[in-house]
Amino acid sequence: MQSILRTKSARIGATVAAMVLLVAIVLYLGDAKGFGAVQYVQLVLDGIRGGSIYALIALGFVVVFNVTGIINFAQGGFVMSGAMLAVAFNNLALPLPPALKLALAVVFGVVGTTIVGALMERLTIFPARHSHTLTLIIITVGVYIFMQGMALLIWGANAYSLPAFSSLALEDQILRSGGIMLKAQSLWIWATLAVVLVALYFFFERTLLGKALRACAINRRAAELMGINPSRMSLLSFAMAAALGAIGGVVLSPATRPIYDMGLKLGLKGFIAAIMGGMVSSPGAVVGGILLGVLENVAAGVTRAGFKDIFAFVILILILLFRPQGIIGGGERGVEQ
Amino acid sequence: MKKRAFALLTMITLLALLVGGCGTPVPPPEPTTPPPPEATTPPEATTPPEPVIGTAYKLGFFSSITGPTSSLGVPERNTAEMIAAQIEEAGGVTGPDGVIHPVDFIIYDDESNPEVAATVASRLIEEDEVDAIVGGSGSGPSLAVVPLMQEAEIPYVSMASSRAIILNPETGESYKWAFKTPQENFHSGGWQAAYVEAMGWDQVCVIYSNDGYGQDCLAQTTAAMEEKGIEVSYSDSFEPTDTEFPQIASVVASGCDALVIGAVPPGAALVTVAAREGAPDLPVVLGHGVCNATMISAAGAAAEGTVFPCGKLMYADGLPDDDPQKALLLKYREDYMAFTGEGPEGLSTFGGHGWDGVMWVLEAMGSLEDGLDLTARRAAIRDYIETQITNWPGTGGVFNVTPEDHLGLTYEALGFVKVENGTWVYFPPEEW
Amino acid sequence: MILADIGGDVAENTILEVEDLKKAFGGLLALDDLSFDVKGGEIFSIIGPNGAGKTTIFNLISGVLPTTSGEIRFQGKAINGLKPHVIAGLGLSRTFQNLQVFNNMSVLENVMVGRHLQSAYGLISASLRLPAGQREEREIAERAMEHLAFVGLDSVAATSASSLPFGKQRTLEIARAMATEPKLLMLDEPGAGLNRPEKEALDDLVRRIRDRGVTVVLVEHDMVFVMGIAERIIVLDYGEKIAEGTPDEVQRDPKVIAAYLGDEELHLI
Amino acid sequence: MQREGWRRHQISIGIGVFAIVIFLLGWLEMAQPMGFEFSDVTGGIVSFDTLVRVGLLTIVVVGLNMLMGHAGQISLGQAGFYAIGAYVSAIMTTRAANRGINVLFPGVIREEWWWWPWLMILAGMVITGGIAYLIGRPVLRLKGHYLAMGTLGVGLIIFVLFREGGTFTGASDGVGSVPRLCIGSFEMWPRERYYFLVWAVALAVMWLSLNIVNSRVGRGLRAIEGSELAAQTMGVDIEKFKLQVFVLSTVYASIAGSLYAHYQTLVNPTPFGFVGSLDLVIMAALGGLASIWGAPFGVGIVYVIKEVLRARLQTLLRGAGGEHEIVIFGLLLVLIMIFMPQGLSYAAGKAFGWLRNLSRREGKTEIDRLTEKAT
Repeated sequence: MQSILRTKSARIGATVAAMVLLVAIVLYLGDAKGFGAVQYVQLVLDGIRGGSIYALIALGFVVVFNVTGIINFAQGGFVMSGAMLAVAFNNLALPLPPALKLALAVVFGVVGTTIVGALMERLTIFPARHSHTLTLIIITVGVYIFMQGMALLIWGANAYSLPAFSSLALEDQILRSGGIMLKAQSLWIWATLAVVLVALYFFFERTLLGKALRACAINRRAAELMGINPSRMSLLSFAMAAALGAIGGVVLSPATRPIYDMGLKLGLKGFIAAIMGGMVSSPGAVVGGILLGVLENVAAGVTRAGFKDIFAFVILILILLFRPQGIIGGGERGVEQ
Repeated sequence: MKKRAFALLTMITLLALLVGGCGTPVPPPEPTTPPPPEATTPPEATTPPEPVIGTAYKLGFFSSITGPTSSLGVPERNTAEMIAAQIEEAGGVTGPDGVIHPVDFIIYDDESNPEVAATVASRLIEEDEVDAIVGGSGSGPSLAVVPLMQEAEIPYVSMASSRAIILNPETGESYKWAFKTPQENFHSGGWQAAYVEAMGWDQVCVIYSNDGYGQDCLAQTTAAMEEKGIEVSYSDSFEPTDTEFPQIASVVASGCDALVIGAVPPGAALVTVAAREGAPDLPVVLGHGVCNATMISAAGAAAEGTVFPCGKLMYADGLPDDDPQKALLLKYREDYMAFTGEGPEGLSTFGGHGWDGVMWVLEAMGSLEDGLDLTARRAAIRDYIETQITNWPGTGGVFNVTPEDHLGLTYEALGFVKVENGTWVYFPPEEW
Repeated sequence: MILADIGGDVAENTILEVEDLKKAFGGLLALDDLSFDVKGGEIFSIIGPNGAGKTTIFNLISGVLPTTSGEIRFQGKAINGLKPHVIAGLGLSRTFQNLQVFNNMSVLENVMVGRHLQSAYGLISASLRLPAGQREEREIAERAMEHLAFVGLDSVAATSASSLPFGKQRTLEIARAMATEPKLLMLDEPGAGLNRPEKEALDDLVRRIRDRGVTVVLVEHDMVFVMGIAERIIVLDYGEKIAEGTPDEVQRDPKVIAAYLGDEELHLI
Repeated sequence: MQREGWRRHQISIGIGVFAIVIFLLGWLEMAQPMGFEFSDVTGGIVSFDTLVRVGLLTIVVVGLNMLMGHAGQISLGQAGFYAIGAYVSAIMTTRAANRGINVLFPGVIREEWWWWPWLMILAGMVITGGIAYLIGRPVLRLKGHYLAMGTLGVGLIIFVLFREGGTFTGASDGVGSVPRLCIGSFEMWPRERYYFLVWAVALAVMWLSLNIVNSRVGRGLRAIEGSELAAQTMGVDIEKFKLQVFVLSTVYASIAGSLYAHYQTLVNPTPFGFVGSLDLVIMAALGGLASIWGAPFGVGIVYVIKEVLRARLQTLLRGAGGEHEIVIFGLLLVLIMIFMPQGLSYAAGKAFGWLRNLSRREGKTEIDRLTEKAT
């Protein structure tokens, strides 16, 4: 199978053929359900919203992976902790105007989670930094389990809610036109994603710290010789990943209902997005995330929602096998790694 | 060579042990015929002058205190503890011979997981050697323990709704040892269908949670709807952890007149919100699984105007005074709030299901002569529940348990309510 | 005890032929149209400055990396494209520049892995402890022990491989490679990081290996060592062969001197 | 010579000793001398039911040991294969209408066919192994984190397929009223009998695995973990070996799954999700990833902790067990992997030299003999 897909032209051909087939199937199934343009647009819109969250999470994966070579299975935990902390703060009875309170809650969620991330790196990754990959994987998995357990312990199994950010005078925070619905929160999510991307760009391209991180990513030994302390970089990368995850969780919260186990699936999807983007490139991660969001939402829409995860993971496995370097390109990873 | 011989020997001996071990089976318990049940005094009855203290009875209880269905399991657990406290005050249950038996409540968490449920159930049966078991917030855990109860021959009262818990779907016979107290999705579906019909709608969509409860909802609702010639034009499942709801697009596309949601909170709340956003004009009909405050707090504004069948507990004060349940419902509400220190928002019909189940068992225990052995007590309790729970007003309705029907409720047990300004309002058919 | 000549009837004829071998990593060309022959029973050496592509050749021959183009023939049979374990089965074995000792095993077990292809019993036989397998197992261990004795590591057989000093780990790799009973043995910088006495021991060991009829291909930095032991040498520079011949010829070759200009190793000569 | 004999029979003797312990526990529960039953040994904390479940999962974890500890190939989807075994047995042995073989040939299976369930256990093994073979060929080319994610994906897909299987798999209700196993008219029930069956299988599986681990094959696997590069140049066909051990581990899982189905009599998706796979990894890690002997202990520890929480904290925590379990296991897993990555059994083994001999990856019979000669 691989050998067939060796040559570039064949790959392109196969990819195009696959896409055409995919679209055909979608349209066929959608037609059977009596979908009109409205439904497709709606599915795609929602998909992009969900995908943007995946993208934010995927960025976290990429930052950690680039610097430490670790895939942090606890990334989903950061998302959950960001959301839950924000909710918890917002539910405090404080003599504050709601808007200010919400803003503070958001900050609290992100900062708190960043600290959690830093702690995680110091307490679990740092002591085991010389261990076998297998060990590291299991450790990050363990950290995730722990975080989820703590959340359950503190907040129970109830779904909470965070008010939508926008004070726009919209009837229940929804924009409607021609039967298509768009949550005002979606706009916030996209804006956040854009800001984060720009911020990351400036951080990596313009600041010394960012450059140091990149140096670490390119060649740890060399970076070390240049006087960059890899362990500090690792710490920094985890803190950043945590912050990114938390931001994702916080902006997502109003559009869903934060609950203690929300992190697992989001984390996995974020990882798939990162893989689609080639695991090493930030823009790749974003494209991957949005693509994944749209694909699975449309697929689930035209078939059964229960199959949602299957689509995501089939995509994952296919990419791991046939395009380990990601569909956007980027470094040769995965099978070759 | 020697190595192999030795190893083989090991295996053979082990097998020998296996068979040999089974050669001496544990003696099957012979159920002694229970004493003819007499008119019994309720547990809180005043105790005779000089009380004789008999052997302590044990009541096993498990519910989903953690996990996805903990919003059901926690109030159930609270209720059990409340009753335990009351019984302790009363000193125990008084038998027909005036002997007072203290009752130990043993409470476990099934973590909303059938496997764990099975484990704690066998704990209760074998380790704790309880007289009877009340437990199972969700259908999954309940279904998982029924076979154990049948084999161990111990009376079991479930707090979950699926009919398969008490009725063998293949033979159509009731399981001898399994009972349950909650109204069924079949009753719930009946109300839903009646309402949809009254509204003159002929197409509905169903979205149900991806678990035993949700599936039962789908099955029963569909059955009830088809009885009235209403078409279920689209149905799909969802999961509480979903963030996007592509189902709504299909709902809109299918052009149905109303959306029926078969789930318990918080999942049900998520779908309700999504539906309100995706299809604001589409009426939403819920099941009786959402009769607790979690629903309203989680769904917020989206819950407004939703209608659903619901146990009378939630709106007891709105009931006519001649309602046989009213007094008892009000008392339960009072006791519960006093015990947990929560406001009315803490109330839920699920706690009520727990109350009914535990009270059945206690009443049955009250019918036992002193000095019976465990096996006999178990058998007697079971027989009492099957034969003596008639016209028995509970929180879930007026029960008439029979050998054919180990639940004994009709759909009148449920009422119909509407959510208005964040609370339930009695919404009887004449107001439709 | 003395081991039989495993190389067997390997005569003066060519055992390994490399023809127009090309290897490109992405853009850059690691090897460019390289061709050379190795004769049976000789000690052949490949030298060249860092990054000349010496190790790459070994990776291509042993099948660890796919060739870009060109052909590799072993005893007249084309072997490029074959899986590494198949190539090993043909009688080609190697050691590694950056050590690849199995740290999760004892010294003896490391060598026992080398006996993998000299034994055949599989999952079923192993799981049920069938006598045939058990006999083979004893055989494997005994032969492995002999190979350890051959390199002089038998005294530490039971200790964990990771606990061996660096030099001994190199020797262990050689023993492991010898245990596969190769016709041709590729040693990748066997002298790197060894002190003088260790190098002398190595020199002696390589000769003894050759004396057992095993052809040896050597990649080495240490000129003194190479010039002392190699019978024929090719010199690589940036993936191209710039000289070939006996040590003396090579040392006199201006291209070589140019390539090594300023490299003190050459001044030793 | 004595010592050597002991070493040569190490595995068999070890298994023998273990078998005796198992038997004694079972006998204690069955005969109940002076009403003294198993759970009393543990102060009523550990129930006999737990003992059976430990046996079941031991079978799966031994497979994981070989796959992860010896071949160094992680699997976060093992519960999926556990599920296949369980569902094959459950579906094919329930007489329920529209299920199993009765779909194709109504009424074919007869009540008197006591051997049918046993046959279906075999069928489950074959099916699982086949699926694993097909999946394994491509997926095992992945390495490290990617393999972890690949296997995780596979496990989740299997899980979702069962959950969405409609009436055929009973969706999230699952398949109920699975019959008990029988030999002729001899039923493998009450629990004590099933306990012996399960542990006989578990011990057999352990014995086989230990033999494999201490053989040429096991060495090949460890070579792969040590250095794939060197392994293949030493002639080890790494793809074949990875695939073999992967398939073997899934077949173990399948057997355990089938036995689980006949024990629980109800198979539904809940235990087979991602969390299920994680639990298995936790158990393997606790016992020692590379220690077959550690498997029963790893599983045991997890269950005992659960039971302790249940039996002791339930009054204190008002019945809640769930959260605390999750927290404790997460913490435990992290600590173990940081401070004793070889697992508890190894750490314990350090304490008792003899146990270390067992918990070592191989009984060094030949090696010791030869080194004694050499030195």
